[in-house]
This record gives sequence, structure tokens and C-alpha cells, in this order.
Amino acid sequence: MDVLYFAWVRERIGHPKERVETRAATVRDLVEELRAREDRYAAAFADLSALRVAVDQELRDFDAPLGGAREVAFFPPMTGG
Amino acid sequence: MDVLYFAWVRERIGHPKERVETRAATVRDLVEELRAREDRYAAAFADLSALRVAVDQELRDFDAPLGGAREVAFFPPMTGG
Amino acid sequence: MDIRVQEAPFDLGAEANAFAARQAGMGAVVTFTGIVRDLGGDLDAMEIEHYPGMTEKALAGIAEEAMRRWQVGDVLILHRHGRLCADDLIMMVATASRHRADAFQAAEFLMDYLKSRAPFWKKELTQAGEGWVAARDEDEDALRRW
Amino acid sequence: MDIRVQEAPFDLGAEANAFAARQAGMGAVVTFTGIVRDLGGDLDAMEIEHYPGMTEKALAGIAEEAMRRWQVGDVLILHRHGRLCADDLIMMVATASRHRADAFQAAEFLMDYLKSRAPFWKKELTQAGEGWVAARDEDEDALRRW
Repeated sequence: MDVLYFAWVRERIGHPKERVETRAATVRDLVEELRAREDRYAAAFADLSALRVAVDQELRDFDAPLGGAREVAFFPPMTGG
Repeated sequence: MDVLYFAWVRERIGHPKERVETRAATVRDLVEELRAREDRYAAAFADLSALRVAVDQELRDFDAPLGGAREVAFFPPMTGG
Repeated sequence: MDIRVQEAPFDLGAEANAFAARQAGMGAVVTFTGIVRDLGGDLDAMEIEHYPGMTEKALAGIAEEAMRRWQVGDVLILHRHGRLCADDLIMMVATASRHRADAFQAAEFLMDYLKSRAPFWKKELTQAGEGWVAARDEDEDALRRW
Repeated sequence: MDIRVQEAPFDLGAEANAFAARQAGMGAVVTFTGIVRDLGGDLDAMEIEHYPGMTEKALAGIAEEAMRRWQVGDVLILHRHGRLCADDLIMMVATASRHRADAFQAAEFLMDYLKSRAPFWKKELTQAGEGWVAARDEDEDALRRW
């Protein structure tokens, strides 16, 4: 699936998008896999309460299932308007 | 004092403004004097709950004193905006 | 504070742009615009009568009250009188504030008071005849929330 | 319904006029405009990042929800992204309704949801450095009233 990062999550991880092969069942499982990769991932995902997640462009919580998802995005709380 | 009429009060009475010599102590007293004049006044002032009054361009109730007032205006509830 | 009562039409866009451009440090601008509706499909004209002198005072008083109650940097009230047609703009208010809640609340307050406390009266001229627009109970009730 | 996400500046006045002109039978038009503030007096620029694809979907969803909840005839949402300067217009919403309460409430609802549920992020670039604008608790709290 495609994993996207925005705002300071993107800056901390160092790129806006990557292809991830995973069997993670939920967003939280995917986060664990990413955290285990490198320090910059661990830093970006250190505090999940500071993060939001979208699965296939819909806001979800971290327990959302990933079955069939094509695109997961991580970002801080939004500040539009 | 000048007595002014607006909207259907003006139409019912037949003119927008007149000079009235009065010793009425309150708006209600003035209304009684006007009512006694002619049928068209009686018709205009038949239902005070359908009327609003301004004394010297400030909204007042019918018990407001008239001492020193230069201008009294009668009109229906306002419909601006 | 900018209060205008006029017979001439106004340009909503030009007014909104000028109002927004003169706000320094304000993050939020709200405008409300009232438009003549032809409810029965047979409106020839709407005539708006007002009370010269009192109108300007009442509007200024309402604007000052809004600026006392909320953190608003500026207020515009513009209201037409005279003969208007369906779809003509009747009036507008604009408010500016640092945070959006103040601009929204001040604009709603201005509208609620302007509706029922500023001396304007609307008369509809239709093919079936003419009639003064009656005040709505909801408009009077709306004042109670402030 | 008119939803636009764009890098280019927009003309509030032209948008407000066009929106008001295309309302048939609507007596009330409300606009909200957000403007870049220079809070510390040293803002070089504000960069607005967004999530192309999701942004448009989220805004359309919010607009549809507003049209379900209130009697609104039309909704406009226009939001810029990219690099902006102090006093630039960031975004606007417009709503039209028969009675003013619907247009006001729908516009406030759009703003509350747009603030916290549409994928935009603001970064301030100042002489002292750069930083992402933090979400405000009040903005999250504002959603609870709907």
C-alpha cells in the first residue's frame, strides 16, 4: 500500500510517500512495523495522540482495519481555515 | 412637539408628520388625545400592542414621560434587514 | 465603524473587499447580505421606508453594542431604503475579528437587532395589491438569546 | 455546491458577488473569509500544505452535511494552499438560505469542520525560524456543539 506523511510527520520521516508491503491487520499494527524500522520513524510515531490517520482518504482511528486499503496517511491534527 | 407616523400608521392617518400642542404627561396620554380627534386616529391607535413608539428618536414604551420631548413617532414593529 | 443608510444600490463585492482590506491583524471577516425575495412570484417592487435620523442613531447604537460585547475590530452596516426589485440587495453587515467566533456572533447580533430595533419597514407591491411585511415572532424571539 | 482548492489567490468580492447573483429565492447570504495574521510582527510567509484528493472529498462531505442539516440553497468552499503572506486571504465559505439563521449556522458549521476535519496544515515562516501551527483545543471543542 502507499503510506503518506504530511506536515511535521513528513519532515520527521524525510519523505512524503512510500510503498510499504505489509500484512498489518490494523493501523496500529502498521505503526508498530514502521516504528521498528528506524529512529526517525520511532520519533515520528512516538506519541500517537499527536497524530491522525486516514485510510483511503477517510479519517479513521488507530484500531481501524487495513484489509484492502490502498492508501494510509499519517499527519498531525489539521489546521485549516 | 412634532408627531411622526411611519408605514401603515402614516397611511391610516394620512400624513407623515404634524405639529401637536399638548400637555400630555406620557405617551399614553398623547395617544388618548390623538384618538379623540378623528376616526382615522382612532383606527390607527386601535391596538397599541401592534404599535411601537419612539420619543426623541429612542424606542420607549407607552408609559414613557413626554416632559421636554421634541419629537414622538408612532409606527408598527420594525422589519429591517 | 461604518454605518450607511442610502437609497442607491451597493456593490457587495466592492464593499466586502474594501472591508477586508482595511482590517489589520484580523483573521476573520464575516458578511451577511439580505436580498429581496419574490415569495409569491408576482412581486413588482419592495418599498423600504425608514426614519431618517433615528435610523442612523439606532444602527450606530447596535454597532457600538456589538463592539462592546465581542472582540471585533470593525463593523460595517449598510442598508438601503426606497424602491427595490426582486433579487436586489437590501442590506449588508460585515464584522472582523481575530478569532472567527467573535465575527460570527457579532454579525448575528447585528442582524437580530437590526431586524427588530432599527426603524425600517418593508412594503411589498404585487399584482394582487400591496401590503406591509409583518414582523415575525421568531425575529422578536431571536433577541432573547443575547 | 462549489468546492475549490487552489494555489492561486482569489477575489473575495468577485466570489461574493457571483455567489449572491446565482441564488434564486434566497434572502440571506453569509460569507466567512480567513486572512493570514502576522501575530508576532515578523511573519515572512505562511505555507499551507494539504492532502490532494482527500481535501476535496473532505470538503465536499462537510458541504453535503451542511446542506442536509440546514435549509441552505447553496454552499461555496474555497481554500488556498502553497505560500501566502500576511494579510493574504486564505479561504472563504459562503452559504445562502431563505432565512438568515440557516445561512449563519451552516457557515459556522462549515468553518468548525473545515478547521479540524479537512486535511490542511499551516506552517509559519518567521525571522526567528519556522514552525507548524498547533491545533487549538477550542477548535476541537467547537465540533461538539453540532
